[in-house]
Amino acid sequence: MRINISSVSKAFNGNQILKDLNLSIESGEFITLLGPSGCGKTTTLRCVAGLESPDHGSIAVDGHEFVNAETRTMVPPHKRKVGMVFQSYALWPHMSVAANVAYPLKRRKTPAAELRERVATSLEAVGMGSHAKRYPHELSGGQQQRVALARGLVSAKGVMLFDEPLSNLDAKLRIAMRSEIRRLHDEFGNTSLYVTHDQDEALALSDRVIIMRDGVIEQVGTPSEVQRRPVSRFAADFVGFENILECRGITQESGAPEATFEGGLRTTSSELASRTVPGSFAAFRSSDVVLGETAQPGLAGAGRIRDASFSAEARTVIVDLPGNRSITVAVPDAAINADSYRLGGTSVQLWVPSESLVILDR
Amino acid sequence: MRINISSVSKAFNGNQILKDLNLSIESGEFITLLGPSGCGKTTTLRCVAGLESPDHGSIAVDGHEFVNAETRTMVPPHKRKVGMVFQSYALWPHMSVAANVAYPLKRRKTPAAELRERVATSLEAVGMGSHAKRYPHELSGGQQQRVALARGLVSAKGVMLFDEPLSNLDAKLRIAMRSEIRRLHDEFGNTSLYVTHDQDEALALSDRVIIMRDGVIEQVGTPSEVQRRPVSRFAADFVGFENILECRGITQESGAPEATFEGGLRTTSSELASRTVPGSFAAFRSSDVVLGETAQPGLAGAGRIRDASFSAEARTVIVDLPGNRSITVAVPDAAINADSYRLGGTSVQLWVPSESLVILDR
Amino acid sequence: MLKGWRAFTSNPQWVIAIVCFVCFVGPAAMVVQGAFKTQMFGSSGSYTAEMFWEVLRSTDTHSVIIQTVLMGLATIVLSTFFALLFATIYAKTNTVFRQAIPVIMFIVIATPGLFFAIAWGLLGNQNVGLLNQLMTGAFGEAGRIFNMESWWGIVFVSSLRLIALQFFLLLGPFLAMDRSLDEAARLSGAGPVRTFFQIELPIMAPAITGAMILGFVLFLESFDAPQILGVPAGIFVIPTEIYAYLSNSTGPLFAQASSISVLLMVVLMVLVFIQIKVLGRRSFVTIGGKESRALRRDIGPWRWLFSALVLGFAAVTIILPMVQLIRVSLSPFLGASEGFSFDNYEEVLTNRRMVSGYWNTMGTAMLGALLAVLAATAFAWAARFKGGVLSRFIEYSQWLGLAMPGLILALGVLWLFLGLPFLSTFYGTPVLMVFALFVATIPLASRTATAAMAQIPKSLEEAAWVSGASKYRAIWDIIIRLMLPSLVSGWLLCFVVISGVLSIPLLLSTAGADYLSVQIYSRYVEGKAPIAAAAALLLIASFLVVAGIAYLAGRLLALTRPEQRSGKGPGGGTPADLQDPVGPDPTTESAGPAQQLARSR
Amino acid sequence: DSAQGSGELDLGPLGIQSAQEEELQTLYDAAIESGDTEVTIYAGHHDEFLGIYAAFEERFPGLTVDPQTYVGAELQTTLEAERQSGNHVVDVLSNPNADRYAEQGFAEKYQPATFELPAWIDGRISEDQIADPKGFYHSPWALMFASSYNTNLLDESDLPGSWADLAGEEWAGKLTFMTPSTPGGTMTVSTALLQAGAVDEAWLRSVGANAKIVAQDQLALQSISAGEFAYQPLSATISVLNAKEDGAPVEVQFFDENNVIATEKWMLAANAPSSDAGKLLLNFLFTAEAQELTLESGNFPINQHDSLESPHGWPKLEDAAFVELPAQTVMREKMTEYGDLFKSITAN
Ligand SMILES: Nc1ncnc2c1ncn2[C@@H]1O[C@H](COP(=O)(O)OP(=O)(O)OP(=O)(O)O)[C@@H](O)[C@H]1O
Ligand SMILES: Nc1ncnc2c1ncn2[C@@H]1O[C@H](COP(=O)(O)OP(=O)(O)OP(=O)(O)O)[C@@H](O)[C@H]1O
Ligand SMILES: [Mg+2]
Ligand SMILES: [Mg+2]
Repeated sequence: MRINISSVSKAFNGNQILKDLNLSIESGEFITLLGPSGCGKTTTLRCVAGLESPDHGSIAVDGHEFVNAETRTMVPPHKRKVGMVFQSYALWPHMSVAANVAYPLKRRKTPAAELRERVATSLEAVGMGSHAKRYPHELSGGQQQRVALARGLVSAKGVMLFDEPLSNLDAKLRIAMRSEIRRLHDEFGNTSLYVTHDQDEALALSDRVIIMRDGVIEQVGTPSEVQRRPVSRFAADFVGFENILECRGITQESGAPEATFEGGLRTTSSELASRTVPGSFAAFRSSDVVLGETAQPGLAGAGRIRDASFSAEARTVIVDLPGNRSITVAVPDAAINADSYRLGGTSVQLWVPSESLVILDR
Repeated sequence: MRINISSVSKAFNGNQILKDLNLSIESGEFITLLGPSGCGKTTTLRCVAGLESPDHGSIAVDGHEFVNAETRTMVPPHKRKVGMVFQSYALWPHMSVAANVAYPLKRRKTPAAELRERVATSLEAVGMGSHAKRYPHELSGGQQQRVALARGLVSAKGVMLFDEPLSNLDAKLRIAMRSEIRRLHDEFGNTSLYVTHDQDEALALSDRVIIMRDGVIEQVGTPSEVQRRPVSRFAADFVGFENILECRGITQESGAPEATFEGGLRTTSSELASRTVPGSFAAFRSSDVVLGETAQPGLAGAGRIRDASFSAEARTVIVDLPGNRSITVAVPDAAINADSYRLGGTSVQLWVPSESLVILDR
Repeated sequence: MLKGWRAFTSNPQWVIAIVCFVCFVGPAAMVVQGAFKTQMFGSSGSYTAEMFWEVLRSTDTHSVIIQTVLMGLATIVLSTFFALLFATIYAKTNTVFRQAIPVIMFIVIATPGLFFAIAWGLLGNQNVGLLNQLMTGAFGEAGRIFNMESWWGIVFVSSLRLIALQFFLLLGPFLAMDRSLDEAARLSGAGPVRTFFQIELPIMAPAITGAMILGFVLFLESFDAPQILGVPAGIFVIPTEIYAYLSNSTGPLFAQASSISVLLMVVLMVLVFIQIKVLGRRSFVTIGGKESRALRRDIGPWRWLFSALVLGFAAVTIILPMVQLIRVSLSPFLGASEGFSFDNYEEVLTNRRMVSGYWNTMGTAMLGALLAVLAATAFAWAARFKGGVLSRFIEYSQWLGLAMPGLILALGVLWLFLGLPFLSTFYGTPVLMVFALFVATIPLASRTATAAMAQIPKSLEEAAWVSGASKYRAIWDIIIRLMLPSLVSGWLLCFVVISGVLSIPLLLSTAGADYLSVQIYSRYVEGKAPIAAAAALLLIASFLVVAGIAYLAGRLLALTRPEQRSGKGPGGGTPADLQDPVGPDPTTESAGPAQQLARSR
Repeated sequence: DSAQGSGELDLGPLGIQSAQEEELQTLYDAAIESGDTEVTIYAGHHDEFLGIYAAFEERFPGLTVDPQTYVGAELQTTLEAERQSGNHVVDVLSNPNADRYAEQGFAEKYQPATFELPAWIDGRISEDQIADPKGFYHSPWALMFASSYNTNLLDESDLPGSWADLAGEEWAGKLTFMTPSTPGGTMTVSTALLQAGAVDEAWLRSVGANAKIVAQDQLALQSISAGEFAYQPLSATISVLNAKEDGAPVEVQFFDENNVIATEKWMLAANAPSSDAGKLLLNFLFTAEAQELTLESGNFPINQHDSLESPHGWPKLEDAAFVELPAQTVMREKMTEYGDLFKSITAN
């Protein structure tokens, strides 16, 4: 089912939470919403589910208008056939685990035999098969979350909404659940909208990732696009580009153009310099910084190691650059090279290869 | 403050949840509890806080007995001076964000001026400074969690308990919060008991990590010990050793002893073989498997690549070994070598260096 | 136009608001009009504020109002305190006799106010009162200290019944509170007492303030205790004043009585307004809904004190007055000290009008209570469906019914029905009485329903919607189920209250349909108090039977649950065992005699 | 069962003339014919009339009585509501303030054929207390207020000789009565005595100071029966007789003079649904049969049949000593006038 969100706005108590949000999701797509806490992810899901009605704009699924603030159309949630896993679980305390999961199936008039079977298999899938008769308050946090997930999954019918469904699970379980979620998504041909804070999860699951910021969409792209080619400083920072430096000027001194960045870093290739203008930014991950000298295309510079933040476990080094800037560098193998960087004050040369650099306009 | 948990047992409805738990925590230590969902982590914290009373055993802090099931001693929670961040947040709905955070300070008779300041700084620290006047129901999930964290942190006084305090936060925020948590821990000289599902978090924060399983402690150790030297298959599996193979026998064919493992893997060093007995296990991470031949000490074998599970994003390959076993191999750089492994059926040689192997007895 | 209509139909609040308007604003508006009209009925007569000003300016009114307000405050402070105390003892402690509390409260509510006042008048009688006899027995003449016919006597007796009522209103929220809220406070360094006052009480602020307002207004209209105990002491309060206006020797002064009622409405509105302001935009839902288990604490030696308190309360509210009432019912005449027999019971049971009155009462009360509880649920649901003016209106218009003392309310309803041509045909049918009873009981039903609903996180309902349940289906499957214990107890409360209501049936019951409270009352005024007492006791007994059936039903329901969660681990008996296994629906587990009785120990 | 009703009635025991008998027969036939056979009566109390209703039902087979208790505000409201809705229920009204209800159009003019205005009332009872000059209501009997006392606490010799005695100090703490500030026997008696000059304000205050004033006459009677107080002035006779019959140690006392009476006014309601049966009942009230039952219950027929005598040994009304009963309008006026006085007595 194709979801079309157009110019949706929503305010709470006068605070604009969603700001003219536009998004269209292809049928069968698995979309993940990423974004800092409080940026409006849950609110977006709730608008699609019909639990919140937008102040402006409209949402259509397969051309059928779910809600349109202008014409005041509003299809009630239960007619939208949308499945949802709530951030707060929202398990019904008066129903056993099995009854919680069976409920959406009952509402969708599943025959008794099929119902029993689907409840059993979905509880099995989340590893809660042996707890079917318990009540929610007798479960641990992660167990409750898994029941909420099972309930959401069985109600899948067209559109599925997931609000951080795995946040309270351990790594192994999370990975197992991920593939279950994706499997069901593919099996039923659902269109899924997924909120998570775990970028691995986003990458592993989604066809496209959306980065939100303060109620607007910052970037839309495939997981690797988003991961490798952020479009803005915000997006770069959010997906883990620890170092973002502003371009201070372009010089032509040595014939070829050369761009200078904060902290005194300079381009070593004219191709790179030509893509840069003063005021644009270069972003790169700490793991892509190489300590040492080089002549290869990229950014090169020098600095002094600040030792304070180098702890036994961490593999990151902070390098102070001229002009009160510093960058973070991941030392390839802490076990081997660690000692040489242990002492602060050591001067180092560093460079970032061209292909690891992202030049950003904003 | 030294925490001493000795022989604590706890059952719910006849299900034994904590089974003779023994643990002693040094003053000023930061301990993380790791373990699968439902293994009793929350229950352990609750016993320390005095919210649950053990059926057996005792808990003492600095020699002062908090609870002793045998003598029926029980210090009420508010006299324990324990701070806690709840998995379910437990924000007071009738108090504003600021009031929620101020409450523990008030109870500890903080002077008004200091109180105001500490509330402000701790809200600032969790990035909620601008929302101080809101009520909990007007916050997003992550924001609620941050308020809960701020409240827990200001109440720090001796013992701090954290129950998955960062599960609903995004990566950047989580890292920022981590260092805040550790900073306060060090600043106040607290003893902290921390539950998380995020192993990075556990490694980054803790002095020691405890792996729990079904109400018993499986392993206690420093983060790197736990990470590199799990003591059991369960622990190894839990910390991410994807491959665990059982030793099938020791042969002396070529003079030096040689151990054979499931899937036909063999030791290439007698030192390694001497540490192995039939029925023990070799565990190794997928990232430590090297494809190709070698003569270096370690485990060596051969198999056939199963292509099915090789997806665009993932860098892992599954290799089928003889005897219906398979192992997971992380291909060092997917971008470069991926294609050669894309097709299933390719036969490969593989080996695991000795130092990456863990030999387990159980 | 079409758009407007759609918005209208898609928002159930409109329909509910209209219902509220007709049911609550309608009669109230009639009463307001009545205060300014010279002719009570018909189109004749003119409007004037003369009577209203007369009432307002009368120094009598002033002193009576001051007297009433002081007395009301004292009563409400006393009753709220004890109601909270008993609710706490019941919900939060392991006091031995705590299971008895709901039963005691239930009986107190079931005892007709008239007899309660008479019994207390006798018990605390300065000359012959049992209490004073006991005291003089122990301390000589100096021990003759009780005098119910006094300011404090009225406060005391009035508060006893309110304690019981408020107890039930507060119990639901108490039991439903998410215990982690409590725990968080304990870990913040607050002791149990402080936690109670700073966390638990404030979270229950809507329930408590609601119960206080309800109690205050009920005091403002309760007539029996101030009349019977106040007259000998020369104490006059608003209820007796209204009565005086209505029973004026030159004919009832409806306008004046209505004027006082209008004043009452103003007072009530002010109180409700203050409540809104005080509660502000806080939420009182125990948010998150991730975890919620009620915590029952070991209170150590305190539990002996509390047990003693429960016993004392039982003695004061049930044993003493019941002994008195039973004594009267066995007497040949009021004040007899010998010749006791069961003749009066026989008389009641063989009297055609008593028996038919009994069945009429039962039928009406059961149906009326059901209607009230269902409507209150619908109102509470609609009010939270969407915020805004409509929701406020729905929530607060229900209070209006409370601002009118029974007789005035009945009048308002009459005026309303007679004033509208298409409604006047209903006069003489049971419709009017059911309508008036409905309006009168809604505030009570509403307190239970609203408090229970406030505990249900909205997300539970939303989860049902996205599971494919329609709004109404979700009400049934989630809301009603979760509120069921509260609804049953609300129903029982309303049932008992309707059974005892006198003024409305007195005025509105249709000819030929006898009503037990009317029968009892007329026996009493005709000088057959013993027979009246016997009838009242039989009524109370049948309430207990109904509650007992509810109890059994609750037990059966509990048995048919797939799983019994009351099993204890091998370590049972250690301090851990304090955490009483609560029902399967802890978020809303709630008030109610039946439900309370059903929880065996 | 109307079929069983028609036919010849046995009207002998009524002690009426044949013309009256004929009238009654006509009314009866009409009632049976119309099928409206139930007489609904609104009165403040029915207790002492139940015997009369039963006799009526027996005398006129097929007719039934439905007594409903309504006074004051409830009566007023119900009547208004019935009129406005056109849904009429009441057939017969009985109320001390019948004139007021008649004035408002709730009654229909009707003089029972059996009614006769006695000559002796002249100067003793205002005529309008017995027959409405406008023709609406008529009074078949009067009730006489008496005092009551506890026979265990007081001997006949201890009893007060007159109203005046009660103000004496020896009665301090021995008296109890219902507050005169709300309508009831006490209010009526106090007003009658005061307006006739039999007692004065000071007397009332002294008696008030001697007494415990309670909210209801039932409570006063209870105190007397239980022996808490010895003497209850200003009470309704009927209740005392009832209690005595039930075994209470109480007795009625009339004074030699200045007793107080009140008449019971009955009338036909306007638009009575069972008009004929209602008229028949009104006629019945004035017959010898009804008077006998009246005497038995302790009331005093206005026009007592010569053949009848009070079973309690009390004199005929015309021979009794009571203060003059003025017009009801006068009584009402005085009640209002003394209102504050009554209240102040209660409040001290
Ligand atoms: N009140 C209760 N009644 C019955 N069983 C309970 C109760 N509370 C917890 N349990 C069970 O005890 C076990 C341990 O629960 P606990 O909350 O300690 O787990 P946890 O390790 O914190 O798990 P998670 O990571 O999922 O939060 C779980 O299996 C849970 O089902
Ligand atoms: N009922 C409400 N009243 C006022 N503000 C609200 C309300 N609900 C949400 N908000 C605000 O709207 C913003 C977006 O909330 P939303 O729940 O969509 O965030 P989110 O992206 O899901 O965040 P998180 O990752 O923390 O769950 C937040 O800043 C929040 O404070
Ligand atoms: Mg969210
Ligand atoms: Mg947990």
